[in-house]
Amino acid sequence: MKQYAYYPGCSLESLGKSYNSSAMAVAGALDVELKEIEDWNCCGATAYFPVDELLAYTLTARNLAKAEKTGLDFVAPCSACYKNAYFTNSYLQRDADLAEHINYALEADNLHVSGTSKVRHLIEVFINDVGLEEIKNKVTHPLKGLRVAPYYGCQILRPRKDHEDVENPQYFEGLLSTIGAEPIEYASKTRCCGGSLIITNRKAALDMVRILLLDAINHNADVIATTCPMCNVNLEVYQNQVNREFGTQYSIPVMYFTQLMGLALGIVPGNLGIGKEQISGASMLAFAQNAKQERNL
Amino acid sequence: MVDELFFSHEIANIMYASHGEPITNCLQCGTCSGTCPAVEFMDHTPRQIIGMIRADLKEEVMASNTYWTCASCFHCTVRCPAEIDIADMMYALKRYSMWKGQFREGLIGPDFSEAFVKMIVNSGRSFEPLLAATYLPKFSARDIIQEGLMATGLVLSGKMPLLPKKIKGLKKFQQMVRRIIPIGEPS
Amino acid sequence: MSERIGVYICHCGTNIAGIVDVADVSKWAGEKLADKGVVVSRDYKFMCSSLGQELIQKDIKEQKLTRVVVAACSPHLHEKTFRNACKGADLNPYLCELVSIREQDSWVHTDKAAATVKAKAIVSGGVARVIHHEALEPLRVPIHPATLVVGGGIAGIQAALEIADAGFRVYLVEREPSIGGHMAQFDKTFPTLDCSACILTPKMVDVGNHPNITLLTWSEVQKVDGYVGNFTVTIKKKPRYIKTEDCTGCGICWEKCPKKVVDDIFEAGMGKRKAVYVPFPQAVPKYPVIDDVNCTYYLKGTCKACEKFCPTNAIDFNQKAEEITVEVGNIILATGYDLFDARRIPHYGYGKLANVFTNLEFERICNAAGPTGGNIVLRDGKTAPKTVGIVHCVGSRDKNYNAYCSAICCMQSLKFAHLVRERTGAEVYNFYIDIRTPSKGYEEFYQRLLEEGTRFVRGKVAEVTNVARVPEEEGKLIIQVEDTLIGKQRRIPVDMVILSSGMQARHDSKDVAKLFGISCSADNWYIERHPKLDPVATMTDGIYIAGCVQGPKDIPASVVQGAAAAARVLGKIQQKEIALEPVRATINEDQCSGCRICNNLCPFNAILFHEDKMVSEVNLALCQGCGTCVAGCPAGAISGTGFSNDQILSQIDGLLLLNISHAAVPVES
Amino acid sequence: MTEESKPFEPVIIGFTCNWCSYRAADMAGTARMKYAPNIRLIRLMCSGRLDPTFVFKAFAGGADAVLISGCHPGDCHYVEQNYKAMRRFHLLKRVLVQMGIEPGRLKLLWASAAEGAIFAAEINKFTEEVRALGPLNWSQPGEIVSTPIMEEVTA
Repeated sequence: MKQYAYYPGCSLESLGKSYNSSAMAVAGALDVELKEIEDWNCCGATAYFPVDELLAYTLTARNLAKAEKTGLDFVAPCSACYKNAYFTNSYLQRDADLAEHINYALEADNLHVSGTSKVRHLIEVFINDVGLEEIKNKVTHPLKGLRVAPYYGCQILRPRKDHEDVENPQYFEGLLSTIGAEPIEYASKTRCCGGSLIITNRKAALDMVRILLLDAINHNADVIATTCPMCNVNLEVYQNQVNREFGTQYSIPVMYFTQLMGLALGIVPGNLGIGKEQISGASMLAFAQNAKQERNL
Repeated sequence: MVDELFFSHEIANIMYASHGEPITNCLQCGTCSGTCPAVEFMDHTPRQIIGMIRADLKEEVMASNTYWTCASCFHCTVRCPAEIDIADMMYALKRYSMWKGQFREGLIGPDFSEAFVKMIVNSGRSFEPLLAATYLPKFSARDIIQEGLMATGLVLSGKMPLLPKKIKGLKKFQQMVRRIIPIGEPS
Repeated sequence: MSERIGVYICHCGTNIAGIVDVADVSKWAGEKLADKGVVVSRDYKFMCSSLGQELIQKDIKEQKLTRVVVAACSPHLHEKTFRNACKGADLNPYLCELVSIREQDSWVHTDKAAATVKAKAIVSGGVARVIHHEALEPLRVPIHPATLVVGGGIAGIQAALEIADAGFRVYLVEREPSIGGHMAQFDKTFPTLDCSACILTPKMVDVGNHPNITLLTWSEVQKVDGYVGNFTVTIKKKPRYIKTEDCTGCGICWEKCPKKVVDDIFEAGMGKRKAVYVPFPQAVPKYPVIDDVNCTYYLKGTCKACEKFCPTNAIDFNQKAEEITVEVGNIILATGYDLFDARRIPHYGYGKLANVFTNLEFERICNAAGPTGGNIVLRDGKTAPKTVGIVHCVGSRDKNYNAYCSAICCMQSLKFAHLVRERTGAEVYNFYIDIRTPSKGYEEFYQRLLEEGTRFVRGKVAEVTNVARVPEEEGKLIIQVEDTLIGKQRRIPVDMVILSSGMQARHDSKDVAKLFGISCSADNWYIERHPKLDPVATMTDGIYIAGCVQGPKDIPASVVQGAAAAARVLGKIQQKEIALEPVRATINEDQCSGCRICNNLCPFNAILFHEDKMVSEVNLALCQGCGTCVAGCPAGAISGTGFSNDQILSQIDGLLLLNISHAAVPVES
Repeated sequence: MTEESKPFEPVIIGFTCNWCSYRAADMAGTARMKYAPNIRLIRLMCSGRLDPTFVFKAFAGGADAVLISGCHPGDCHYVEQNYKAMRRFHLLKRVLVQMGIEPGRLKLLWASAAEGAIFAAEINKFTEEVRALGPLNWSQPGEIVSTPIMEEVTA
């Protein structure tokens, strides 16, 4: 069983609950143990940096320090948390001066950080550590014919980490194909959904959501799959407001990639947090059911 | 007497840990602004902001809504042919305006950021409902109603908790924060 | 003290004197180094000027100097100058030492006191070293009069013709089946709009017919041995499967060949060719090549249609690759460039969006002999575009790809805009960062385009997409860009996008550089000996570069370089022999223990072991003077001329004469 | 300014090869890149010419550190002689330790003719490292007894 220091992040305790439950369920099914970091704190998403850069790094460093103690890779399911942790970690390695400042602050909490842990996104753990081959072997309900728009969003890709093609990544598509779904190719998969503006600049954010929905729907997607609670909430919960603002009639389900994986792995929908969405994901269930029936025949 | 720093130098200085090249390298090619998904809602395009910083037009830059309209999607950063971290520059401008208290009236961003940080300093975690107080007063009546309807839906579906969480080691956590910024005695 | 040394400190205007206190250095050397033999020490505004040189010559004669130390610029610049000056005053040129206080001192330091101390140390090192210099005579070797030109594009063609016309043998090696290079693929040349093929093919024919040119197409250089004047080059001739002595180039074979193959090279993937083919009708030589990767006979063992129909029985399916060796005195590399792969910028859509074309594809579309017969149409082969967007700087001026400017794309894009408007009347948008038109007639061409009504949008294109947001965008390609002159993001719907992909070094340029023993810049362009004053020579004697292999340039500049490289080679050939630096290793037989350690250290197999005498000996013709054997000899039996142990150990002593802290000078913090 | 308050200014002898690293230094000059004035260069034809005696001589003569610089592996003008310099470098480091000289006083730097910027930056870095080590003091040989683990073992 592979173990990871798991950093769920605040959103997974509230708006992203179903992401957390589905991540846990899928991890279990894939022999992955996500050991939650003890007494973690908020990483600050995009709202810390406008106030104090050093504080932003320190808050993330506290979580990294706790992960370092365990010697396990730091895994975040939320793209914003992932980006913050990734860069804090790499700056710690690179900038001794910054590390000294941060460690001075961490001392107050009896912690020390050196930037030695590896920071990973949950999807990347499933793809690289578990492996597509292994996942494929465990799929019992392939989501055959389900047209999924893989939505990468921003911070999982950008700023450039060291491994991925930031303009035209393909790993999400690979994962979706593995669980039997049909990933659609659409240009907006790495375009920003405006998540961080939804409170501070509603008009701009809704326009950004609209463009994404439009592109996915024009490509006949049945569902948008996300890798981040911020994107998920933004794309799903605000669809009504988009419709009101722009006179559209969008109603496309938005699911976490872990929820789709869970369905394909035959996990009961209740354990994946399915059924709590604003736009029903019932069609997804139907796909999984059909798959099962085909199998029974 | 100390000469006053050029605004362009100040901004360069506070792009502290940025990966990017200095904004003096900007070619003014407009890739950032051509890429930006929120540019329509900005007073000035990101490229213009760089030009304005280089021209030391401090008042005009501070009064622009551009940097508060940045969604931090970093698309400009990865495409910039001069490898300037433009999104990080926007953060630097936000910080600068917060320190100097110089930003345009009526923006939600500054209050929101401040409230967010306060909340985290007080509890160690973020909690959406508490933040509503910072932005609802600036929303229109229609927006408030919609926000209310949505929140109710979220609570009913069990997605939004009603009570904020606090971390266990809060006291030490706050001592840690105090070593970075002065937040006063623990409440 | 037996030596009488003169020390000369150059001001180089303010280049050195602005940072180093040259008068102080000169005075110090005269006083403090007198015990080393310094009898005269002077500083002068420009030592390299004729007056400066005369100053040294006068001192050599009047002061009876036996050694000269000049502290000025890098020895790579003026070592020869000062050696010649000494020679002019009958002092053996190798008794002169040039030490650098410019590139390695005044130009890289800001602290005047520290730089002055360092200059003193450098001078002291030079003085200590020069005492141990020996009078040497340069090695003289004959120059083979033949020349190898690698690459049959316009630069290589020009170079080959110049040398051949002067009456000397040229071996022209080309990797592809025909010479012509990129220029043969173009439709028109800017700014004159001459037909590219019309001006190029006569030159190609000249090469093919020239009695002094041995044309080796479908061939590659495998190995280069030797040194300037005496290179031995091994060339691999790939099998053509055609007996060229019998082939008349009649074309029946490719007419009859049943196998069609997409032509990725000459037609840039836009057209097809047969499995037996000449790349284009005017190809030189006229003989075809059988593509053994795609030929049905090689795939399935049957077909041989070409053989059946060939009227002269020139097909030979059993032909094998052949290696030939040629002796040449000089080599010109003109291997050209690769086009930047536009797929590396996925957001420009090339490869995904059908009607996004590269510049090379568009050249073929425009070309009357190309796949569309010169009709400017979309990928469907029939629809003429109503609006065309031309994107400048694709992969150039961008640190994510190539940071340099590719030099030709502005003019090429303007040329495209003109051709599109002329032939289709379509609306044309040029998206540029800066318009660069620095050569003769170029700016006038830009003015002409402005008059013609081509639209110019100043801004680097952010993305090309087919995601329509408004009805006008449906079915179009949308170019999203900031129009920087009005400060607004614009989305401009067009039917066709042309990407002006930049130039980059050949994908194998590093390997080729290694083969010929020259160096590449960080961008893999080959480095010239001097960027201003010696642009076609390389650091390796006898190897010259011409055309885009040195960096992006247009046709006129490539022709100029081809001719210039040829002139340099002809100059060498006319000298008949060449003087080589006498930096060589020699073994003292009496000290040699015969351990043979040095034998294996030498990469040039220049050290022979005499079994009879049990001693090793250096073959001076093969020795390149690296000195590794000198350092490796456990008996100290090998000495390195020009870089002897005495010279270097003394220089170390000299350099350490002054310790920065002991000199008690304030230094940079 | 008193003698004590002055920062220690090390003297570094740098051996460069004629084809790559000396030209890198030339390029740093031509581009007017700035670096610490503590280094004094000696030009050899090839880093393979570096006789270990030169390094001992430099330390004996009062140098606080020695830089050995050549073409990148694979780029040697003399095919592969820089590999020989690399072997000597590793051997030298070991010997120096036994003589009581900190291994940090000897540095190997690959620099191509195009890498003026890298050359300048590395000299600055090295100068600071040596400054931190202080003046060479090898009056007590054998003081540094632990032989560092070799970073790489070359054939």
